[in-house]
Amino acid sequence: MSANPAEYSVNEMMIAASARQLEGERVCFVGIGPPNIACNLARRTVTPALELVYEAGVYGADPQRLPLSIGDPTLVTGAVSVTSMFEIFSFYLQRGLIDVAFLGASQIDRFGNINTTVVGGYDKPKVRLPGSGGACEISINANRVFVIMPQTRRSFVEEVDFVTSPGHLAGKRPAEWLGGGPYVVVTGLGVYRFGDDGVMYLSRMHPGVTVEQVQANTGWDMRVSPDLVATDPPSELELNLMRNELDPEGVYTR
Amino acid sequence: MSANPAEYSVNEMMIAASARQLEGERVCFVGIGPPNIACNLARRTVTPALELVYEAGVYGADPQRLPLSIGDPTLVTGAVSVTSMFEIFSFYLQRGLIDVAFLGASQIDRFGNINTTVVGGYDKPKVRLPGSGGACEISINANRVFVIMPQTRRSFVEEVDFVTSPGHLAGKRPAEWLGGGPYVVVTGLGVYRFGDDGVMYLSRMHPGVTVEQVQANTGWDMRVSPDLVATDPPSELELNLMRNELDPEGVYTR
Amino acid sequence: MSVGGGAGGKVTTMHDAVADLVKDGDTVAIEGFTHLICFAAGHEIIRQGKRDLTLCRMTPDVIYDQMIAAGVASKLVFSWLGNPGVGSLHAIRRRVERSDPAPLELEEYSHFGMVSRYTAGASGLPFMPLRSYHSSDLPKVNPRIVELESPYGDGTVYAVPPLNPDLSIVHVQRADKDGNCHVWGFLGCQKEAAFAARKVIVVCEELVNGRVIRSDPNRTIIPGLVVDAVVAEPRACHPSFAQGYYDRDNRFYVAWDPISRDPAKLDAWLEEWVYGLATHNDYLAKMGTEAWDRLTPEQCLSEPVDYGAYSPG
Amino acid sequence: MSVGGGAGGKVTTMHDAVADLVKDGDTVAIEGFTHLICFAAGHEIIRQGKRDLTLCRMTPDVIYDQMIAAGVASKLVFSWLGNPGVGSLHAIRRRVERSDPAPLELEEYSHFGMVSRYTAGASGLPFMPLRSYHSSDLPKVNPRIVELESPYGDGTVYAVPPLNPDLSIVHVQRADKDGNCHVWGFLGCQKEAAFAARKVIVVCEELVNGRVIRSDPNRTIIPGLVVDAVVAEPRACHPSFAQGYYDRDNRFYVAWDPISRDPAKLDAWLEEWVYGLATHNDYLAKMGTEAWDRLTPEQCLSEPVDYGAYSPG
Repeated sequence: MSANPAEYSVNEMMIAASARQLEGERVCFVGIGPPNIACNLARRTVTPALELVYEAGVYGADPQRLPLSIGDPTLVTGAVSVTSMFEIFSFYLQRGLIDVAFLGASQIDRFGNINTTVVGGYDKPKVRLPGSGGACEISINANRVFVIMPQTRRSFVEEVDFVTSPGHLAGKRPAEWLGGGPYVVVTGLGVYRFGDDGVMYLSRMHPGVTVEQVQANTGWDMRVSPDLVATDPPSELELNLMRNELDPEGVYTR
Repeated sequence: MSANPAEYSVNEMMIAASARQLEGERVCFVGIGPPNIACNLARRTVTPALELVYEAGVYGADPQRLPLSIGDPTLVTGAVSVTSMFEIFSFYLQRGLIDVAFLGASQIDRFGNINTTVVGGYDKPKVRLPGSGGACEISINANRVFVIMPQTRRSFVEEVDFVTSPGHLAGKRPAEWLGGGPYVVVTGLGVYRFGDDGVMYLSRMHPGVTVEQVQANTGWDMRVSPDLVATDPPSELELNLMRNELDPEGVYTR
Repeated sequence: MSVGGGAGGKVTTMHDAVADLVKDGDTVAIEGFTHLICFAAGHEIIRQGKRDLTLCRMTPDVIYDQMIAAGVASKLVFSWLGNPGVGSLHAIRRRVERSDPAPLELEEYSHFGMVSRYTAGASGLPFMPLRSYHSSDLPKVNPRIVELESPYGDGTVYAVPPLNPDLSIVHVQRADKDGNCHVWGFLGCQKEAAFAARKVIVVCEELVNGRVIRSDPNRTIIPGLVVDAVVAEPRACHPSFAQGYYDRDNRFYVAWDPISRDPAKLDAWLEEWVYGLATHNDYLAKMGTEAWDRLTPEQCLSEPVDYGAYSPG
Repeated sequence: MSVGGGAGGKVTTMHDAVADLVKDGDTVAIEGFTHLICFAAGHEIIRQGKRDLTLCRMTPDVIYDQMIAAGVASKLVFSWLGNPGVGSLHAIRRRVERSDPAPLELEEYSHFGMVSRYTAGASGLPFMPLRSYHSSDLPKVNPRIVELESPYGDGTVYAVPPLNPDLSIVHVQRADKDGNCHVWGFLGCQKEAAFAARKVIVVCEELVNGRVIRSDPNRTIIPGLVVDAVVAEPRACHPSFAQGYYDRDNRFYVAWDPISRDPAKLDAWLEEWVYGLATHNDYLAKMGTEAWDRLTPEQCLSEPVDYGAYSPG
């Protein structure tokens, strides 16, 4: 089916905006879910040379279908290299070879500290979330961290319930850490970056969204860039790729 | 050619005696030179099920010719497993999977401390020897260490010039070390073992050798077992294997 | 007792391997990162009513949701808890969030921490250093994750302790009767989990002649030296996958979600698919063949390499 | 300058790769444990008159005896010094024992220490712990080997620091134009040396289409990501060997001993076989074909594995 670019979902906007952030990047550590779609969309649009790294052990994947998970056999067949997880974390991530890594988040604070462990207390959680997976070490070692997540007052919080993956802490990362930390956050409302003091600000706003709407969906007083610009809506090409190739069943995009 | 067991060299006696020590052993870390011949001789005589491990990265070698070095391609083709050197040292040796390891030595003292680094001082040595290779970690981690070396007053010394590979130190190894240390030493004169106090004693003497000859070739007062027995000379089978199959050019055996 | 050496090697049945090598109270790892997860072994552990196990896995998957629902475990050591690509493991969440029907102790790491633990265990090391955990709350809730100064004065790293399971169960594509294994595709931490364990059960898609293994020694991930029992059980990973043999059955993962949410449905599922069947062959017979048509990939062979024959000159 | 990306990938000549990537004063590792030792690269470094290098290798072999005799190095980092199966490396010994014709600084480890150093370097770690060196004199003469308490109070281990060469040169059997490499047989520390280095030259027996590499991704030891230049130079390891391609030329190793003992003979050998030739092709032409009949093994192919084609359902 051919897409009508006037009609698209919040998730389609979020994923298209994420994919565009990958322009000019080379080596990308891909997470499960929306990051997976965004990276594969970027390879078909802004960054054909993007090398995909999956924590399951793959460098240079060439998937012939959208991988259902980060451990899909289509990521193996035809890849450049498949190795042990220990080597992916040691020789690629910890060695500093990852330019950008995509993370999801259940909660994030203004410094980009991320919680994917629990809502509530750790010992008797209200909601037990999946935990770190590779996110903790990715957030410390990847050169730049991109976060992609839905935005509500329950996800953009004054203080996260648990720091699974450290961001800019309370404004400054120790120099000895390999990676630069969170660089951009993409939600259904806009695109956020971080100031020199490690605090998040609204950099781009998606079509039809207002600053008031952003504030209403943020648990702190969100800074707004004086150069705030509008995101372009998803293009017909982007929508066609998402709808027909990358997520035909609409699991992540609708 | 068929061997006359009445005629054999000192080295043939030493290697045959070493091979017999491997009876009942399972996993053997093989060193270069005479150990290599002794282990391959043991596989053809007393211990057909002996699994050969080579530091070059091989487990379960099935060499179709005598390996010229510990890095011969005949050790690879048909082996059970070939992996990186880091894994051989980490997952096999340091994990405690090596039953017995053969080491050579340029100097040894009564406690089985071994020098393969220098004769003379380290900074301006009289003779610069090869150094540790894997011997230092082998001596610490293998369950039992077998030493095979020529015996003279210059090799069996009161004090080694440099401790490359620790034996029983001055009589006692720390309990935290994985391996049991030197277990047997085989030379051209006899077979030595170690007492509970970590001191070497003469356990077997090769045919034609006298205790006086042993003392004359030892730089300390060698203890002699009250149960001293004579080594059987090399058998016709052992000699045939060494001369026709394992070292036809006699590099190590003549 | 049928495990051990001998002319038939270490080949045995899943029933006997689990009966002989899984003891109540053991620490057990069934590894395989999305790939080669041996569901059939988990089902056999459930069937034999093992209890009080400490279960280790980087990614407790649907199989651990089933095992924990069936009451075999009192503790879980892990790094990511979920039904990948689908959502939550609800039986595990009930035990963690509401102690329903009983508490479940958690010992939690990140992925790199878990693979480092297996690697330390496989390497005989007292700890493995890694660059992770700085300013994370994970060390606060897991005192086994400790900060460590570099001895060269160039900053701190974190350490994790070795993980040495009493038993690791690893699925592989090819094994010979002695337990020498070829694995390809995602390697996960199969090798590290095997070397780290005190006992190892290998389950294979195909039992092959040792000559096949020895034709490509660089492909041998696990040597028989560390293996105690070999079980030939094709398709034992369903709904997980075996590269080149079958695909992940994603429909099963999606279908598990509503079952897992409802304890009554989950019990009925266990009754129908585990307790009510004697072996994995029965499971396959009950499944029928339709799914396998859908799940079996076209062939895509590797280029061979030449090792060369090096015989007497 | 011909190294780098582009349509031809990173393919260049040995001359250009060495001219562009080896700087006087660099720390350079030519690795390969008995197997895949790139003699041709060492010869090109000699020909170009590089100076003051710190040479790293687990086992300084005949190639390092030649390079050190030719005066390219002021320091050697190593773990076993010898002509394997034959005896000593006499040019190196003259410099160490008698500073003849100049001193040579040594930095000495054991094999496990050296592979651990490369592994720490490849892993971005400040140190690697290992169980070695207890009560050995090696830490006394090398202060970089330090004792370290386990943070779990269960004893001490030793640590070695990372080794990150300015340049690693690794020989492989197959590479594509982007530097993705298949290696089989002894792996040595080729992978670790490549990931640890700031720059990497890959020399290959065969330059293959990327499809060959991608047909067997588990065989890819080094990804092009860490490779700066690819040189297609068959038989560049002579007298070392390349599994499946050619055997070790043991006669050469034996013949080297009297040459190495006599500085005049050694100089004449360098003149005849290195300075007097422009390229490795000239070396092969001068060698003639007789040796290769003797050194070329019969074929012995690996069994292929099936990765499966996983396309849209």
